[in-house]
Amino acid sequence: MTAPVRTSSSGEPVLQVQDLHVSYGSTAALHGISLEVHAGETVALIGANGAGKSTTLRAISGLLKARSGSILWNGQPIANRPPEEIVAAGIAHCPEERHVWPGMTVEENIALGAYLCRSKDEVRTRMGMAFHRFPRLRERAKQMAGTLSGGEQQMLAIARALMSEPRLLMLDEPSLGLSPRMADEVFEVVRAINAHGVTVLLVEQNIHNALSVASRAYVVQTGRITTARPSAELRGDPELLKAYLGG
Amino acid sequence: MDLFLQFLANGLVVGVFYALSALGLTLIFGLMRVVNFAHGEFYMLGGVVGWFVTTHLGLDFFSGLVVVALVIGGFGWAVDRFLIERVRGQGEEPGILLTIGLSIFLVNITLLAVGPAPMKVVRAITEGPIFLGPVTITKMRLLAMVIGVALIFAAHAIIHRTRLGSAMRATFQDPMAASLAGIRTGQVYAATFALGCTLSALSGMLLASIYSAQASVGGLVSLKSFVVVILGGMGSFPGAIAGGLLLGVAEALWGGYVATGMVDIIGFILVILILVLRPQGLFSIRAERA
Amino acid sequence: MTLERNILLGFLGLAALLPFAVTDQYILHLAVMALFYAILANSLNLVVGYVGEFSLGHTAFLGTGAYTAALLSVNAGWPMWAAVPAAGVVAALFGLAIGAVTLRLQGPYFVIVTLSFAEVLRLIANNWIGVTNGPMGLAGIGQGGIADKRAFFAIVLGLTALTFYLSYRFVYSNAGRAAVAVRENRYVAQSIGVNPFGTAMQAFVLGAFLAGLAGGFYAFYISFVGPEVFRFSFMATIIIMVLMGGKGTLIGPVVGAVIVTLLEEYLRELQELRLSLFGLIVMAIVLFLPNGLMGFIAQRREQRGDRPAISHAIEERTV
Amino acid sequence: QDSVKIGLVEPLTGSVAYNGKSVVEGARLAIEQINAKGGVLGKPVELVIEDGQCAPANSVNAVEKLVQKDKVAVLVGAFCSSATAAIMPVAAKYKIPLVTGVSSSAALTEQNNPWFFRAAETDALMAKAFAKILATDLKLKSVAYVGVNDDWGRGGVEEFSRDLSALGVKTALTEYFDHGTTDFFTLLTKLRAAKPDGIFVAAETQDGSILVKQFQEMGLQSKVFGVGSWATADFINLTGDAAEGIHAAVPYVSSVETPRNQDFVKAYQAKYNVKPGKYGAAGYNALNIVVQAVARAGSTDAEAIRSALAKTSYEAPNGVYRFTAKGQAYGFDAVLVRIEGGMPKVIASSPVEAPQ
Amino acid sequence: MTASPQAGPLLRAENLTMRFGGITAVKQVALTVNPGEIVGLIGPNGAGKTTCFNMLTGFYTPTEGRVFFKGTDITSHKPHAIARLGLIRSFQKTNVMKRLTVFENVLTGHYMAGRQSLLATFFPGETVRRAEREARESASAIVETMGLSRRMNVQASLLSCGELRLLEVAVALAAKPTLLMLDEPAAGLNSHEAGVFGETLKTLVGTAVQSLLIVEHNMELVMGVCDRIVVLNFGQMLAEGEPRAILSNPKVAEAYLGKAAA
Ligand SMILES: Nc1ncnc2c1ncn2[C@@H]1O[C@H](COP(=O)(O)OP(=O)(O)OP(=O)(O)O)[C@@H](O)[C@H]1O
Ligand SMILES: Nc1ncnc2c1ncn2[C@@H]1O[C@H](COP(=O)(O)OP(=O)(O)OP(=O)(O)O)[C@@H](O)[C@H]1O
Ligand SMILES: CC(C)C[C@H](N)C(=O)O
Ligand SMILES: [Mg+2]
Ligand SMILES: [Mg+2]
Repeated sequence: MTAPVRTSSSGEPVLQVQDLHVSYGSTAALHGISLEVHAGETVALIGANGAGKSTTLRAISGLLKARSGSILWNGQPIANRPPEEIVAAGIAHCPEERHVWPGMTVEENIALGAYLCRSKDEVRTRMGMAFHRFPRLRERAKQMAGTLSGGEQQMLAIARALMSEPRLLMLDEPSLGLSPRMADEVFEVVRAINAHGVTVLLVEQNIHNALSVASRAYVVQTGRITTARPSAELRGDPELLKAYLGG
Repeated sequence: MDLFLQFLANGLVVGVFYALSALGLTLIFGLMRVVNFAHGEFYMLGGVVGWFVTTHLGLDFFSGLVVVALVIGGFGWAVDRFLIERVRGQGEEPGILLTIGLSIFLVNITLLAVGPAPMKVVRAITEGPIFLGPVTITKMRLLAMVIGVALIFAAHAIIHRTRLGSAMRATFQDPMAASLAGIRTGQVYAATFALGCTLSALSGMLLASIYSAQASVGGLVSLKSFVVVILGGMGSFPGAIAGGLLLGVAEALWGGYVATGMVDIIGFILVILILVLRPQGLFSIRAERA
Repeated sequence: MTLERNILLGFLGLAALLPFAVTDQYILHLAVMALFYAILANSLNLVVGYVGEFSLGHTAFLGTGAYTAALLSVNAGWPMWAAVPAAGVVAALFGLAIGAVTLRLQGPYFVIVTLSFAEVLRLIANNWIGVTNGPMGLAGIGQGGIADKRAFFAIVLGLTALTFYLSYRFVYSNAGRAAVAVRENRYVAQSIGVNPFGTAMQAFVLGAFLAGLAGGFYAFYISFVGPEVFRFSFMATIIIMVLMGGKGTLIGPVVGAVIVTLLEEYLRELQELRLSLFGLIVMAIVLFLPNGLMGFIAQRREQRGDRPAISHAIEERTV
Repeated sequence: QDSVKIGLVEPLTGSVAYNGKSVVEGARLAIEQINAKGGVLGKPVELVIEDGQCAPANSVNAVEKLVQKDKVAVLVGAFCSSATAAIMPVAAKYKIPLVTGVSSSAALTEQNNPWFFRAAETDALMAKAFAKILATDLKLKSVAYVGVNDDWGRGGVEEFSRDLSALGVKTALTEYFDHGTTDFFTLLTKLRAAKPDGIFVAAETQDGSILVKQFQEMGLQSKVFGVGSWATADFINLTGDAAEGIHAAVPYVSSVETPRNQDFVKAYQAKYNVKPGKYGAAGYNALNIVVQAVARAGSTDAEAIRSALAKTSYEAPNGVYRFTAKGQAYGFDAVLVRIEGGMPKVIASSPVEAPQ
Repeated sequence: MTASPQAGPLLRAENLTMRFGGITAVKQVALTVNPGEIVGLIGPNGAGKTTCFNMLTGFYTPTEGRVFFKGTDITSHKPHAIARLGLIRSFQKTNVMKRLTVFENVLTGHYMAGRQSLLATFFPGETVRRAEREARESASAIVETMGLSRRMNVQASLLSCGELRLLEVAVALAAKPTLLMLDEPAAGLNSHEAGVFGETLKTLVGTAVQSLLIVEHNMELVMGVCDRIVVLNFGQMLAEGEPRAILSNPKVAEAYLGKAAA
C-alpha cells in the first residue's frame, strides 16, 4: 500500500504553533509545543497516553485558553479566540470521545455540522456526500444519535466535522472504536479529502494507520514535542517508535 | 351534562393559562436544565411592570405588552450573562441556590418598590360574558387564550423550525460539540434564558389583566409551572400544552365534583402517578444507553 | 476524615460549653435553632450529597416527624423522650414509602416528585381536620415542665451528636462509598455489584429518620405544629444551608446552618431590607464560593499543595 | 430605661404582608399621637417591629428576640391565628402581656392563657350581631357559603351558617378555596348550579376582589355578603363596579360618622394618603389599648400591666373596648355596610356583645 | 437444566435476541465461555457486540433467549445481582467516577468484598475493619498492576482518555470477577501500550480472574490473547473458532477485516 508521501515543505505553513503552554486549572499540560502544518499536508501527532496530543488540538480549536505562546492560522493569530470564530475561519475539530448530540437524530447531527453554512441547498449537498461516505448512517438517519453503537457514533462525529468543509481538519483518534475495515475506510476518506486540498492534522493511536496517511509526524511526550520526522523514517524504525510511545 | 361542559370549559381555559405560565419554564428548565426557582418572579415582574406602564405611563395594553417583553427580556439576558453563566457546567445545585436567592431578592425588592397590594392591569378589551350554549366564558379569557395559543405555537416554531432552535438543542445537549460546530454557545444560553423570561413575563401581564398583579404570586406560579413541565416531559412544547390542559381539566373536575378546598393536590398526585408509570413524563424520549 | 471527625467533635465540645457560658435566653434560643437546623441540613445532605439527587421534599419528613410528635403528645400524652424517637421512626417509614417511588427517578423528575410529596402532605395536613386540626394546627404540645432553654439545648445537642455519629458512620462506610458510586456513575456502580436503589434508599431513609427526629424536637420546642412545616420556604432555608456550607461534606451543612441562622437573625436590624439583602447574599455566595464554604476551604488547601482534606468522600480510614 | 418598648410581630413579607402592613401603619399612627402628647410614664413609647411572616417558627423567633434582646414591656401580634397560637405560650413563659388586634380563631381565648388578650371580633360575635339583619334585609331563603381554606375562613363560614340556619335559612352549598387562588370559575359554576339567593364569602381583599369580579363575569345574580376587609378603598378600586351592592360585616369602616372616627380618619389620611381599613384600625386600637394599660399600671411591671389590661375601657374610633375574663374584647361597634357608588354605606351598626 | 458449577461452561447464552423497535440488533446468538478461557467477540460496527454485553449483564432484558452463569439462569436478573455472582463488565463509553481519585475509584470497586449489615455500618467491628484494610491493600496492588501508580491520588477527571480506559479495567478487577467482560478496553491505547496491556490480560487469567470475554477492534491484541473468537455480523453469528481460523475466514475478512487481512 502506498501513501501519498509529500516532502515536508510542500506549500505554505498554514498553521504555526509556537511555544504553546496550556494548563487545566493549576496543572500544566503543555510545556511549550511548537509545530507547523503546511497547506495540503497531512500531519500526525503521536505519543503516549496523556502526552498532551488532545490538549494541543483543543488549544488550536479554541476550546482551551493558551497560557502563553502563539497560534497562527494563515499568519493571523488565533490563540484564545472562541471556538465559533475558529470554525468560521476554516478549522474543524473532531474531538475525542465523539461528542455527538445524543437527543438529536443522526440527520440533525449531520446537518448541524454545517451550522455556519446558510444555504439550505448547500447543506443538502453536503449531507448527501456524508451519507455517501458513511452508508451506515443513512440507514440510521432517523435514529437518536445517543442510541447508536460506539463505532456508528464515531462515524457520525467524523461526518459531522466534515460538514463544515474546513480548510484544516483536525481529527482526534478517528479510528477509535472502528472495526479494522471501517478504520481503513475512514483513512481512505481522509486521503480523499486531503487530495482535494484539505490540510489534515491527525492524532491517532493506531500508529500504522497514522503513518500511512501522514507525510510527517510529531512525537509528543509529556507536553513537549520531542521529535518531528517524515513518516517513512519512523515506520522503518520500530525501536525508535517504541521508545517514543512507551511513555 | 351542562355542568360538566362548563367544568370542562373552565378547565381548558385555565389549562391554557397554565401552559402559558409554564412556557418560559419549558425553555429554561425543560431545555436548559436550569431548575429556575425565580420563574414565578419573572411572571410576577411581567404583571407588575405591565401595571406600571399601563397605569403610570398611560400605555395601552398592547404597547404595554411590548414594553414588558423588551424590559424583562433584557433583564433575563443580563441575569444569564452575569449570574447563571458563572455557574454553568457545575451541576444543578449552584443554579438552584442562585435562583432561590434571586427569587427571594426579586420578591422583596418588588415589595419594597410597589408594596404588597394587588395591582390592576388595564384590560385589552372591555370585559363581558359570552354564552356558548350552556357554557359561559368571557371575552378577555377568550382573547388571552388566543394570545396564549399563538405564543405557544410561536415558541414551538422557534425551537423546531429555526436555526436558533437547533442551536439551542445542540448547545444544551453538548455545549463543547456545539461550539465546535460554530455555535456561539454563550449567546445561545443568554438568548434562551431571555426568551424564557420574556414568555413568563408576557403571560404574567396577560393573566394579571384577568386576575391581578401582586408581588407575592411567584411561588404558586413556579410550583404549578414545574408540575406542568414535568407532566408533559422536559423541554417538550406539545408536552407543556398537554400538561397544562391536563392539569387545568383535572383541577376543574376535582373541584367540580369533589371539593374546591383541595384542588392543588390533584396536580401533585398526577405528577406522582404519571412518573411512576412513565418516568420520563408524557412526551419525552430517552436517548441514552449503557 | 480524621480531621473531619475531630472538627465535628470539637464543635460538639464547644457547643456543650455554651450553656455554662451564656445565660441569655435569646442567645440560647438561637443556639437551639441553629442546632435544630444543623440536624436538618445534615439529614438533607445525606440525600443531596450522598445519593446525589436533589430532594426538594425533605420537609415531608420534618413535617411527619413534627405531626407525629405533636399528635402523640396532644392525644396520647406521650412525653418528649418517647415521642421524639417515635417521630424519627414514623418519618423513616415515610422515607421508605416515598423513596420507593421517587428513587426510581432521576434528575429533574426526582426534584419535582419529592416536592410533590411534600406538597401533598401539606395539603393533607391542611385539610384532614379531624386529625391534624387543619390550618388551625396543633397547639399546646406539652413541654413536660421543661422551662429552661438550657434543657432544650441539651436535648438538641444530644440529637445533633447522634446525627453526626450516624452520618459519619454511614458516610465513611462501605455503604457510604457505594452511595457515592451511585451518585458519581450509576452504570459503574451497578457493574461492581451496588444496588443503586437499595443504596440510595439507605441514605434516603437515614436522612428521613434524622429529619423526623428534628421535626419531633421542633414540635415540643415551639409547642405548635401547623401545615407550614411542610412548606417550601422551610425547604429553601435548609437548601441554602446545605449548599452554602458545602454539600457532600459533614461539616458544610453544620457551618451553613449556623451561619444562616445567625444571618437571618442579625439581618433583622435592617427591617424591610432584610430579605432582599438575604437574597443578595445567597447569590453572592454562589457566585464567589460555588462549592460552598467547605469547598472553598478544601480548594485553598489543595492549592497550598496539601491533599484535599475534605474530599467528596473517601480518605484514609482510622476507625 | 428612657423609653417604653412595645413589640409588634406582623407579617411584613409573604402573602398576607398586604394586611400586615396596614396593622403596622395603624400602630405607627397611634404611637406618633401618643408621643406627641408626651408618651407614657413620662417617657416616649418605642415600637419595635418584627416580621413574623405569619409562620409559627419565625414568629417565635421574633418574640424571643423582642423579649430577650429588646426587652419589650408588651407584645402585640401576630396576625394569623396559627402564628399567634405559637407565640402565646412564649408570652406566658416570659410573663409578658400579649394583645392581638387581628387573630380571630375562637380557640385562642379558650386556652385560658392569662397573658393573652384579643382586641378583635370573632366570627361568632359578628355572626351573632348580623345574621338576623342579613336574613331579613336581604330576604334570604338559601345561602351558599364560600370561605378561604384557613382557620379564619372556616370559622366565618361555620359561625354564619350556624346562625343563619337557626333562622331558617337553607344551606345550598359550602365550599372552601385556597388562599392565592386566581381562578374561581369552577367554584362559581357550582354556585350557579346551586341557585342560592345569597352568597356568603369569607375572604380577604385579594382573594375576595378576584372572586367578586369573576362572579360578575360569569353573569351571576345572587346577593353577595360576607366578612373580610371589603369596606376599604383598595377593595373597591380593585373590584370595580362588580363591588356594587355587596354587603360586608366588618368591625370597622372609615365612613362611620362619629367625631372620634372622623379625627382618626383625618389623621390616618394625612399620614398615609388612604383611608384606614379594618386592619389599620386594628393596629391603631391595639396600640392604644396597650399604652393606656401601661399608663394605668403606672409602671412597666408585667403583672401590673396585665391587670390594667383586664380592666380596659378604651374609647376607640369604633366604640368602647372592654375585655372579658378570658381576654375577649367586646363593647365596640361592628357595622354592616353596603357598597354603593363606590362607597361603603353603613346600613346597621351593633355593639359586639360579650360571649356567654 | 442447571449444570453443576464445576463441569459446564462458565457462561452460556442461548438464542439471544434483541429488538429495538424495528431494528433487530442481535439475533439468535449462542455464546459460551469456559473456565480458564479468553474469548474474543468481534464484528463490524453496529454488529451487536455491546448489545450482547448489555444482555449478558442485565442492562438490557433480551427480547428472546436465556443466559446462564455458573449454571444459574440470570436472564432477567438486575445488573448488580449479576455482578454479585462474579460476572463483571466494563463499558464501551468511558464510565468512571470522575470526581474520585484513581485510588478511590479502585477502592470503591471493592464494594462487594466489604458488604455488611446495616448494624455493622453504624457499629463497625473488627471484621469490618479488616475488610477495609484488605480492600485498601488490594486497591493499591491493582492500581500498580494497571500501571497507574503514578496517578494514584489524581482525580479521575484529570486523566487522559487512555488512562481512563486502564482505570476502568482496574475498577472492574477490584470487584474480583470470576468472568471479566471488557468492551473495547484498548481503545485509546497506542499500539505499544495495547501490547503491554495484552500481556497484562494474559497474566490475569488464572490468577485474578477465571475467564475473559473481550470485545475489541485492535486485531493484534485480539489475535494475541484470545483462545477462541466469536464473530458477529448484523446481529448474527458469522463465524467462531481459533484466532488463526478466523483470520483466514474469507467471510470475516470481507465483513470485518477489510484490507488488513489481505
Ligand atoms: N479535563 C482535564 N482536566 C485536567 N487535566 C486534564 C484534562 N484533560 C487532560 N488532562 C491532563 O492533560 C494531560 C494531557 O492530556 P491529553 O488528553 O492531551 O493527552 P493525550 O495525549 O490526548 O492522551 P490520550 O492518548 O490518552 O488521549 C494529561 O496529563 C491529563 O491528565
Ligand atoms: N436503544 C437502542 N435503540 C435503537 N437502536 C439501538 C439501540 N441500542 C443499540 N441499537 C442499535 O443496535 C445495533 C447494535 O449496536 P451495538 O452497540 O451492540 O453494536 P456494537 O457491535 O457494539 O458496535 P461497535 O463496534 O460500533 O461498538 C446498532 O446498529 C445500534 O444502532
Ligand atoms: C388574614 C386572616 C386569615 C387572618 C385571620 N383574621 C386570622 O385570624 O388568622
Ligand atoms: Mg487524547
Ligand atoms: Mg460496541
